[in-house]
Amino acid sequence: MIEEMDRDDRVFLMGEEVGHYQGAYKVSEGMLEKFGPKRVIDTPIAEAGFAGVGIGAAIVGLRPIIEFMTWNFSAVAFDQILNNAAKMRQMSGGQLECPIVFRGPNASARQVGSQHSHAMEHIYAHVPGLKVVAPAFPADAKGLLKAAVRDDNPVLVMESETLYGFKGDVPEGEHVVALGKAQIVRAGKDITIAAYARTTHVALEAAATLERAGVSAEVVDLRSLRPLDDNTLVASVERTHRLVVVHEGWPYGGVGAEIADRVQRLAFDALDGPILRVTTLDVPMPYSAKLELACMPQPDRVVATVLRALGREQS
Amino acid sequence: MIEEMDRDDRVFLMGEEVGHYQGAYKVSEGMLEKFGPKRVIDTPIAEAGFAGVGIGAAIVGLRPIIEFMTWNFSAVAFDQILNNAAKMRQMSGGQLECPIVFRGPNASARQVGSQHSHAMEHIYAHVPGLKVVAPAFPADAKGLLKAAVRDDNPVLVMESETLYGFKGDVPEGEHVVALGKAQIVRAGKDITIAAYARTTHVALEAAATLERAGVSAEVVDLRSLRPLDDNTLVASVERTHRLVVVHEGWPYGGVGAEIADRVQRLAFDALDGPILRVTTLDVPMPYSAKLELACMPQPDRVVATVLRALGREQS
Amino acid sequence: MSAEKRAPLTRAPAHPSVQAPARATQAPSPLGANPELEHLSKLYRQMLLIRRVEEESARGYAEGKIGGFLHLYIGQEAVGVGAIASLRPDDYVITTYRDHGIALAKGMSPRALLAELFGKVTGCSRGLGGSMHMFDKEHHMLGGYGIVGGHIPIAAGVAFASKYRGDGRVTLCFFGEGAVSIGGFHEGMGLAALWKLPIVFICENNEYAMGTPISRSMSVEDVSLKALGYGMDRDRFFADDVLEVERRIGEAVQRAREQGTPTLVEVRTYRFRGHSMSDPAKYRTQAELEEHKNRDPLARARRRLVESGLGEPGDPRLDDLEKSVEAEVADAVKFAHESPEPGLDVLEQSTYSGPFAY
Amino acid sequence: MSAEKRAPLTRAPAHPSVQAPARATQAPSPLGANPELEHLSKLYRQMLLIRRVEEESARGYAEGKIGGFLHLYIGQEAVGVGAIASLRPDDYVITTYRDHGIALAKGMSPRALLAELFGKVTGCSRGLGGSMHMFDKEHHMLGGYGIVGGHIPIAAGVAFASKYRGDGRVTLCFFGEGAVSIGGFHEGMGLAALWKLPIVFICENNEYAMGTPISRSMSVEDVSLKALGYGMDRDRFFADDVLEVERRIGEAVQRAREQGTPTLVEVRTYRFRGHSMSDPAKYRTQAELEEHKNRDPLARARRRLVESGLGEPGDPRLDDLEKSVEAEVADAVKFAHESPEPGLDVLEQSTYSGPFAY
Ligand SMILES: Cc1ncc(C[n+]2csc(CCOP(=O)(O)OP(=O)(O)O)c2C)c(N)n1
Ligand SMILES: Cc1ncc(C[n+]2csc(CCOP(=O)(O)OP(=O)(O)O)c2C)c(N)n1
Ligand SMILES: [Mg+2]
Ligand SMILES: [Mg+2]
Repeated sequence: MIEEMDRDDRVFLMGEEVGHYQGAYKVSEGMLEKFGPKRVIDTPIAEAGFAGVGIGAAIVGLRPIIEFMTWNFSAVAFDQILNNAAKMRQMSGGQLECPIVFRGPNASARQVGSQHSHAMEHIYAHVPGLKVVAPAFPADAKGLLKAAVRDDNPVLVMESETLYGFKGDVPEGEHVVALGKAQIVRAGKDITIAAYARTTHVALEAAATLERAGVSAEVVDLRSLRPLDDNTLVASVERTHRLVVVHEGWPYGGVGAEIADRVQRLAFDALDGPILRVTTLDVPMPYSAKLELACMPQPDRVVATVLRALGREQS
Repeated sequence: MIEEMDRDDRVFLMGEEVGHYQGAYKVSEGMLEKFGPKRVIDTPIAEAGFAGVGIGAAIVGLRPIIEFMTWNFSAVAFDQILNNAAKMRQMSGGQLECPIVFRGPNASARQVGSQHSHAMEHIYAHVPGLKVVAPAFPADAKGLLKAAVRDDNPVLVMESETLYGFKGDVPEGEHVVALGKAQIVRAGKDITIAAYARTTHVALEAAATLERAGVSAEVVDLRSLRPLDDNTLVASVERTHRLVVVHEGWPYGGVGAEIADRVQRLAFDALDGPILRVTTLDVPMPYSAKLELACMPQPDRVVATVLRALGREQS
Repeated sequence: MSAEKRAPLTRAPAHPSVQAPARATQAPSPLGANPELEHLSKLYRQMLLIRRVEEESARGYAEGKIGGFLHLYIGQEAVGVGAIASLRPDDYVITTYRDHGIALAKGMSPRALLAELFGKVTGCSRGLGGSMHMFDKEHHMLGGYGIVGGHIPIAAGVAFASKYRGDGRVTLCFFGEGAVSIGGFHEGMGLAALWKLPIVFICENNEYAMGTPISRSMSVEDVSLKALGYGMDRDRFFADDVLEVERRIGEAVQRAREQGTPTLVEVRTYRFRGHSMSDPAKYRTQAELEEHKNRDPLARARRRLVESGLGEPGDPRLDDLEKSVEAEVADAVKFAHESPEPGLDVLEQSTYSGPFAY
Repeated sequence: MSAEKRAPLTRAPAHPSVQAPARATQAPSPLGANPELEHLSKLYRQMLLIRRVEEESARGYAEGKIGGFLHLYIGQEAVGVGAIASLRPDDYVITTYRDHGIALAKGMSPRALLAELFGKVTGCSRGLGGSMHMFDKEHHMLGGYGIVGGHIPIAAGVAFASKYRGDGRVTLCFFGEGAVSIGGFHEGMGLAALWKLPIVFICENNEYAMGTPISRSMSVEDVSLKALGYGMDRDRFFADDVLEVERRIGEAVQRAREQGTPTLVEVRTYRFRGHSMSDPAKYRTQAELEEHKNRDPLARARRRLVESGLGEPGDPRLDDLEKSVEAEVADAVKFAHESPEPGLDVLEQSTYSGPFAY
């Protein structure tokens, strides 16, 4: 963010507690000091209002980064994103662009209960006019954010609160990751596991366990959900002939169902068995630590599902 | 509605223009006169506000019917539905019920443009805690609404503005259609077409055309989207071995993707070819009549897709 | 600021004929040396143009050439024309679905407007937007919006950008009195007041939101009272006289431009037609309607011109002006009629800038 | 009204021991005949109970027994206790995530509360809700809510139901000053004012919304000014004295009950801890905090009791009261500690009434 704001003075950051408080999760630490209150703007609690302000600023040529303290709170700004950000270009017949980034932590965040644990990508990826990305690694978080800021469309960046503490190599300077490209983060030949954000790490952990059980799993980290890189997915499934999709969020509809739909359609003959999914259980997220863990996709559930997909049911 | 309000004085109707104006689409004609302003309540333009009022009334024992003038406008009330209606029972550990009906016309309504043509069922069916129904026939509209009013959960009734003019037999009096049961509205043996709401009629029209081309298509009218009657669907696909899903709304995720996911999973071996879908094109709805028609699922697109699913590509 | 200057990636150049020759008739004033009269006649011409375009829209709708919703501005012309008259050309305007009059007042050509209504590719939004979405980037008309209240925070954002850049522009944000109840109004007002943004919020109080009179939608009768809760300046008056509208809004615009503070202005007006073409407006009496028609700001402006000598027998000036409006409207209708429909190719292009994302 | 009376279909009967024996100690008054003193001591006891429960919550959090967010009510006790003291037992209360104190004041047992925080099935919401969602149907405590402003329209709906049924109940709706900027506040206030609902909106202005002081979130300093735009009654005062809170809120409650009209009351208070347990509260000075601690309403109430003679050497009444609170808290902690966790079976049951819908 800092680099992009250095590069382009049309870029500014706006959201609750992004300035004086240094970000609710310290993501914007030091930015107020560096850029001043003109470009790092604390807002009142009015998500629909400041999302709309961002859209308004974007259509006259600025490039706002709007932070939702968490994506849960975007629900009160849903109309702004659905009806204005996504449709500005279309309603104006291509006259106006809406180059805006919405970002913030998404999905579960440890025992914060049902109103604060939403995986909102399933809602937003549905909407044409938007792009949605969900990085799993620090380098991608940087590279995708840079690409998002430079994109002329509204881009939603779904970060994982539970990954803010995750450390990894981050290339210095000009590291831009094109939107819409998945990456194979582990090669394998028996089955493909598709995942993104936090669940990429769950999938990798499961793949390591599976290896010990003699199963070679390929892990595809989608990174971008809309556009969705079905080429990489299909190519992988054509090699492995099986697919398990792992994501946070409820099973009905959403990104996982879309992947199942596409892959069975684009690689029907390559599939040796049904596509299976590991998702958050289909209930509002419970507070209890024990129940929350049981609801969320965990490596052991992925392992069991992979074995089931391979017809090697565990007893 | 009138019968249910006669039967149970906890039931009331609230929304924009439901009273003095007799409903924006005349759905509530005469109701103000019959029940008075206490039970037929005109609201200001404040969807989040009156959706919340309905939820508040429901948790202390009333049974509100909240009308959105169209489902498009529920986007500003999204948070109320997602975070409060759907989670009230869970947040309170089962202490509070939220017996509320949200209803209104949904999806395309002829040239009303991109902000007014949303198929919102794809968003709401994703959410556990909600039920979602979408009748195609007047009798079901009545029967499902009655069941919705009597249900102790939040039920979302997606009506089709373009079907308000559709005439059909409506049983008198106590006609309740259980939520969660699909119906086969046309038997066939070569392929299953799953549809709901307006697209049921599109599917029937396509099936009639297909019959002339020697294809026997079975049409399943889902009626209820959450719960989704996958038993009926799977049983049909086990007979026909092919499936085409037809719905309004965008393709990414949503109800159609969910159906593809379930059927490939539950009936993998029965499928002789990939499940195909006919949806609204993946763009905001255009105003132009010509383009709108091209975007929406039409019988000819269904016919072509069925032929493709059967490997009988048209030239 | 390059996004402002750069043409959108995939947008074809505007249809060359969209700027009609008729626009030229507006330039040479028929009124000679009296600047006040000249000014009034200019505003009268704009109001008349709106009135006539709206009548043609109604006709197009009746003939099935226009579909969807159609919310006419007839009766309210003095609000948009008077308010926009107080602006500089590079100031911004944004409004609701009742946007035809405001778009015309801000400079949109009747050709682009009617072509849009007719669903043609030469329309301002290439036939994709229709009645509710009149956008004209060149004239800084930032559109009509269909979700009540949704554009109010956007308007605050436009004003925010002006403050951010220090470009000295003012934003006018129009909405109906029905919008005052919704959250978007509150949040937009709140942020504009907190951040001291150069914006004027213009509530066009036409007494009804569809069939709902203000007494059934608000607990106070005076909309401008809402400003108190935000510590915002306010004003409230009738829109009978377009010059008065210009003057009063002008004060708020000046405050926005010079002190950078927002104002809420309630302008009381009336729509002579139903909410949209499908509304028979049974909720009001004929007498009420007649009373308001007697106060028609268009007729009032015309009377004033006539009284000032323009209508003297043998003086062709008013007649010429009205004929030029007729000609401009006729040209626009013909243009809209003859223009081609958009092709399927516009759909994906207009959804994303750059490659499509699915 | 059957949904009110009927037990939820799939809810197991409350754990038999959730109503602790310790509750009984509250009944026999230790103060004999002086009704005013007795009343104050009752309120003091409630405030002390809240303070102590909150301290135990903080400890449970530090020990890792409580997860997620934890927003303490320490410093604000006089608001909830005073306000709820002015209610009848069947009146309704609804609030935000900062809900522990309010739930206790409304009658929730410390056992049910602490067990909820500890994620146990004996908690008020069976361990599903956690700190932010304290619901107690029996005591008409309609919950704590996590989305700022989201519960305000719900509160209006509860009051709507009272009006609909004519049950004579009043609803108290608590929220922070940070909530005043969001649409839900505006829509809830607007509907309550328009429909004249029996409700009191209590803004607990504790000067900060997380790290944001009111000067950076609102364009006016006096929150109660917001009432003007709705034509609503208003009040504004400091919560130093719990009896004063009771009296002032009592006036609004009476107005709601008798005239059926809403009031916006701004109660000025302060939280001694950070926003939640993860907030070091660097945005305020130690001096500011100390100044407010010197005004601690709990200490003030105690002083008053002592001055009234309760603390005399040899008079065991105050001591007994405080000991009974300690005992009640210790019992609740033990209960929470020893209670079982919920099983997976509660998940589906608590999502839908009746069969699961997927
Ligand atoms: C959020 C939302 N709710 C409902 C509608 C439907 N609707 C369109 S216009 C309108 C009335 C608006 O009245 P007002 O604001 O007074 O403007 P006017 O039409 O009188 O110009 C309504 C209810 C909408 N477009 N958006
Ligand atoms: C819509 C929404 N946006 C943001 C948040 C995150 N958040 C939780 S509490 C809070 C501050 C609220 O402050 P205030 O209303 O003053 O209440 P207090 O915490 O001081 O009691 C914020 C920003 C939220 N819960 N909901
Ligand atoms: Mg109006
Ligand atoms: Mg506060």
